Amino acid sequence: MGGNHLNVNKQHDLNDSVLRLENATIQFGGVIAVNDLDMYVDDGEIVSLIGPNGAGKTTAFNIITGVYAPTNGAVYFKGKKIIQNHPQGKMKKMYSGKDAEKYINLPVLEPTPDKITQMGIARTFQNIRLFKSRTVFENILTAKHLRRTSNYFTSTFGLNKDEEAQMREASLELLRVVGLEDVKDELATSLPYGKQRRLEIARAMATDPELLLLDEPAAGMNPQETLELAEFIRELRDKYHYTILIIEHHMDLVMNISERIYVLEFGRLIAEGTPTEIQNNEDVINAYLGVGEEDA
Amino acid sequence: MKKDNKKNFISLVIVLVFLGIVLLLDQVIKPTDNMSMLLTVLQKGSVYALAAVSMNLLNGFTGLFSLGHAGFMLIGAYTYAMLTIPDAARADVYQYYDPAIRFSIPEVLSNGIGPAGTALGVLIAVIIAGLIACLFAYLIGLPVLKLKSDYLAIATLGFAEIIRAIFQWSKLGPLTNGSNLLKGFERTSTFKLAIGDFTLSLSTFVPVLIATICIWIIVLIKNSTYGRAFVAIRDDEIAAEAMGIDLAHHKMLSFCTSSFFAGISGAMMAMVLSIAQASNFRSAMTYEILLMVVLGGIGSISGSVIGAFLFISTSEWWLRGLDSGKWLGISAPGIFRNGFRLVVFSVIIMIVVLFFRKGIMGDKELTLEMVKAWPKNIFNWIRSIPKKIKSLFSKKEAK
Amino acid sequence: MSLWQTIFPYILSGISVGGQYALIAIGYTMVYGILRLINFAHGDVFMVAGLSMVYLAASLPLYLAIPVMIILTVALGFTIERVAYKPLRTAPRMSVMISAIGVSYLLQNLALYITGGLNKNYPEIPWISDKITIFGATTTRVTVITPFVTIALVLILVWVINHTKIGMAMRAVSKDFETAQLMGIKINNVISITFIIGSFLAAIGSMLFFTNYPGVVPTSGGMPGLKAFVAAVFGGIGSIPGAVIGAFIIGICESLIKGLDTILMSQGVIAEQIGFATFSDAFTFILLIIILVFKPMGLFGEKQTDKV
Amino acid sequence: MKRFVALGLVLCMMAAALVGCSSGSSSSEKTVKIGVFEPQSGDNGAGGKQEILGMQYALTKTPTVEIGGETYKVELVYADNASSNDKAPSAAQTLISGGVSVVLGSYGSGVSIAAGDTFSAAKVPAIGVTCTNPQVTSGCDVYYRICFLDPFQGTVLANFAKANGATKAYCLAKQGDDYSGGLCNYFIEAFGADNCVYEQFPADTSDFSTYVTNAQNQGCNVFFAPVSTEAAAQIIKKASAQSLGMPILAGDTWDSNVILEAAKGSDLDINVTTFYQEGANPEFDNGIKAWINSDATAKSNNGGNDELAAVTAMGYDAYYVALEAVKKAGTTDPAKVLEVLPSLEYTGVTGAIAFDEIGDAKRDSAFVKKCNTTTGVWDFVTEAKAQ
Repeated sequence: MGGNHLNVNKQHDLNDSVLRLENATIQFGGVIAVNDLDMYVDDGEIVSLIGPNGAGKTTAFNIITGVYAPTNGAVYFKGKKIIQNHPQGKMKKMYSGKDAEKYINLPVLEPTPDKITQMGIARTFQNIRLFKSRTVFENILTAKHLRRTSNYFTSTFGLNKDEEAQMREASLELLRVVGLEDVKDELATSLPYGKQRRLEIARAMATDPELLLLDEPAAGMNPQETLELAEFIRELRDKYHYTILIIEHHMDLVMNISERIYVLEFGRLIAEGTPTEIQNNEDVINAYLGVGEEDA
Repeated sequence: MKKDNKKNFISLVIVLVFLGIVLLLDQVIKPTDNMSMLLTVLQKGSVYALAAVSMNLLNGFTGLFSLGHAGFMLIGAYTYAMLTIPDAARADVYQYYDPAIRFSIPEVLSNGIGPAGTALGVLIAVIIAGLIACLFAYLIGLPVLKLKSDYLAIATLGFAEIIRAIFQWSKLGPLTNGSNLLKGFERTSTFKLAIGDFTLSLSTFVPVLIATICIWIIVLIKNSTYGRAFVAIRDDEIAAEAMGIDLAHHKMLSFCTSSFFAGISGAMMAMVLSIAQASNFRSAMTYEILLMVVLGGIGSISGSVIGAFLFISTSEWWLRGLDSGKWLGISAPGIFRNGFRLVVFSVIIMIVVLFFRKGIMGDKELTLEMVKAWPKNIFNWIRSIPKKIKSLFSKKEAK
Repeated sequence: MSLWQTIFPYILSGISVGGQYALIAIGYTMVYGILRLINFAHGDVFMVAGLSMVYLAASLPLYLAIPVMIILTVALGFTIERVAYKPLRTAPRMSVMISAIGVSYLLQNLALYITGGLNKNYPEIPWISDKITIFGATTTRVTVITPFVTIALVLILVWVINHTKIGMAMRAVSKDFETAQLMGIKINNVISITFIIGSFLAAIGSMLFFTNYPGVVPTSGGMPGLKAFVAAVFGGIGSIPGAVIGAFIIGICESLIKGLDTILMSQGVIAEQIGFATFSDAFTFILLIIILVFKPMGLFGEKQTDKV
Repeated sequence: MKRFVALGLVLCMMAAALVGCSSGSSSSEKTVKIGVFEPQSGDNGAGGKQEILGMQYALTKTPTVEIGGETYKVELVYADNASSNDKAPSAAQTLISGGVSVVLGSYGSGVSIAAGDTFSAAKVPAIGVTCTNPQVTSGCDVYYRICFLDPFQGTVLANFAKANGATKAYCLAKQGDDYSGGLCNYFIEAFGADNCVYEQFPADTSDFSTYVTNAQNQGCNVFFAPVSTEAAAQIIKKASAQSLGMPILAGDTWDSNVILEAAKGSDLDINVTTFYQEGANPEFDNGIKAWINSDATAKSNNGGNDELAAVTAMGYDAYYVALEAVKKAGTTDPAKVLEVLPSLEYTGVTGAIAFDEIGDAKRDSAFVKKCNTTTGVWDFVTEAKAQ
């Protein structure tokens, strides 16, 4: 097979990219969920990852965030290799992807998701995963735990008063930014759907990331809300200089805010380019035709 | 912030007043008095309250369903006992073995710095008891904390049984006295403070004080940033990890902390019962502590304390009559015979488990506002009973 | 004495105990397979079966007492599920497990109340209590027939599961609870039948167990129950042959460990006693932890992954 | 809302309990309370109940006592220590807070050792009935006892075994049980440690077949198992099923109709040492048998028949020792009762009772009985004295 790799349109040094996936492949049993995925996201860019259901978008997110180790391939963050693996154990024989030899003698890097977040990559979830017993404010505050300087002892005995106050202040500030300040003491799960999505974004922001991965942030929203969300995401990028990668089905949103778009189908990259390029790409049209895929 | 300070101050005052009352009761009530069961309940209750709160830290806040509590309490009880048996008494206690430890920390210290040394020695022994339990927890945690819910439960239960077998092993007899009981160590009934001619009895005050301090520390942990991380793990492990919370590290922290306090409660148990024996620390004990936690409300510290005291006072004191023929003036020796108390008790627990799943407190904490609102709420509740009964019947008719 | 002669009696009693554990373990493994619930009360159902036999045999002839006992046990298993587990079907797993612990606590305390905390002697069942000699070891007939009864029952059960409609429903439910429900399988019926089968086997198991070890006390169910559960985990939870093999392994190991001092001394390996017998119960759990750490799904279990 | 329902429930319970506590005894009649600290459940439940029977029978015979010229009604106050060392201290505390003048019990040594400190702290005297471990009295200044001790009993048994030609003994005790562990220890001391195989079985053991096999494989010719009756019944069944082929020896716990029942019809040779031989006092024997037969509860507590256990006789004597003590003290104040105990002397159905300086009974004889497996009764073998 081969030849399926798309040419990179822009000429630029890949080491400048904030995020880069290289030959990322993941195979569950006999099924290849993500197949030889190469992609990059540059500093300050908003990039979308689209594709029909089951194309492997969320799995790609899970590879980047360390939830699943890729069966083969590598992930770079700010030019530094953070994840790397090659087929091991049973997979050695079963592996049906490509480029196994490329990584075979390289060290395995499989950081857990918390380590990835520590590095500066934060995500939201497709099926909202808020801390359900906690208030809106506490959800944010919990995410601040990551950047603590206090240890178990000092934080227990209140020897970190300044830091604690600072964490609370910063969390409040974040709530102000995302416009949830008025509901800060309500139970997170009691919020309406749209606000929960916003809270998820705010919680991810609370970990002080450089790269934000948003998994279907507009799912379940009406066109008006979607429009607002697009504006909101762009604002965030401008204000905090985030680099943002989005998975989304709402084409309005995708075309509205994306600088570049990657299209996945059956785990494979079938197109890459600007919104206009994608809209006119035949492979993409074919992939979406007949599927009629659009969330209500 | 100011409001918080004021609240903290009020709680501190309440705790101090409570401790003062306990100290007073300790002097007023003599062991032969009718009310002396109150002291027993306070002593045992504080042991179990700490045990329940420490279990809640793990099962309630961190969401790790562990059933190894009795094992850690056993370690605490034995460590404490082994370290505080006076040397002279060792030959008598270790009837069939040659004791390996030939010193007692309180004794050594009291020889060095006088009577205060005994108190310090007891304190040190209690802390060591916690630390050894904590060390065991660390070693056990390495392999088992990766396991998921019920597998974790059964693995920790298994470890508790293994610990029990190890402590009963005759080859360790010189340390643990084999499977026989340890006694003669520093115990609450000997805790006294002589001020001039007046001797202050501390037999209830000491365990209550230790439990209060430990529970207070657990409250601090719960309110700290680490406490929030624990709750996050309970609420959603995957989201917690995605927010940068190191699962292995935090689970281990919670497990070790819980075991540390379990060890201390074990030491207190030895102190209060004045004996320590491995065969008492069986899985049934873990279940009982778990039921206290459930009774009080999983995830609520004040709930666990209430649950523990309720459990102990009913089983040790108020419902005793159910076992001996007469209760509340009702005499029915045919029904109120041995074991009936426990049947009534387990029925109540099943009712709580099935119908009041949140227990007494749910996952809320007892606050002053709540106490103030009680009279009103209870009044409202009583007033609503007729309506409820009505609605119950109308529902049935509708069917 | 040759090694074989020395260890044969241990193996014999191990196989017998293993067979009895197996009958309890099936109840655990089937319930866990379907509800993902460690039914802590199952061991106590086993104990109640023993106890009800004691009381029934006091007033009824054996040929009536045995069937009535089985019916009572099955009814108990059914009732426990309906009263204590069914209302909690949507609750978190921890709540259901706590409910199971509560039921176990209740059954033990009820038994304590009824028996007055005294040991009850299990009635002798003629023929199977008879003394026989096999390969030079003297024992009771029940010891020898237990493994055969167990295997026969398991074969029937496996046939039921693989070749009947209800068996198919059970397999479907254990594979995927929700989908099975959507496919129109009456979940509650399947669960009830699972409990009925489990309790039935526990009743048979209790008959064999208590004929062999004739004292029934309120805590009689605790240890055998836990061990049977470990056997189920060992064999891979949800797998019936796994549970049976696990139970036999645990039974034999346990018996050998109790006699390990004697065996090693008779072979001249050790000069004095080490006290292995102390670890006869703990060993089961050591085995459990080793399995959970190195092969978490047991010998025959299937792997499951969480969806993110 | 449910929380408040639960709270309400709890409050009701509390209120009910408080009412229950305040409604104490209000009768004008003067009573003296004697605490019965016995296991009524757990491993030793059966034995404890038999011991209580003796006290209850004594109470029916002598329901009042003269103290300081006044007639007091005797009341037995019960607390179940559940054969469990951790339940013992609070059971003891229940008795103490119930205002007892003296406590009787317990059957089983562990619970007595465990509760000793509680009695001692309250200065309430306790009279052990059949707790034979030396530690019961050695570390406790308020514990006395009317039975012989394990060093004596162990020696008697070892001598008996040797006299009957035993050369290698298999000793079996329950883990963590002070009674069986202690007795085995003293037996081994007297028999010779080199000739003994000593094993302990964990609590909740039901499979004793391996221990029987162990004894056979070790080439032992006497099986010493001074365990609780509950385990004993199982051991007997297994020994019979596996043709043990050696005599079984045990201590006073086995002197119980549970053993007789289990052994009936087997070909086992079971010998026990005990405190009392049925027939030594026909008047007492007939009286208590008639009482047991007339009282259904008593009969079921005795195991469903009227076969006398030695512990029942001991319980009977203990009751009178307690009465003597309060009589001599002239008051119901436990501290005063404690003072008179050292000088107390009483002759009961099981023999003369007096205490030495540690608080142990000065007893120098034990009876050896053999189980008649065809008739299901105990046959007298010999009366053994300490050398």
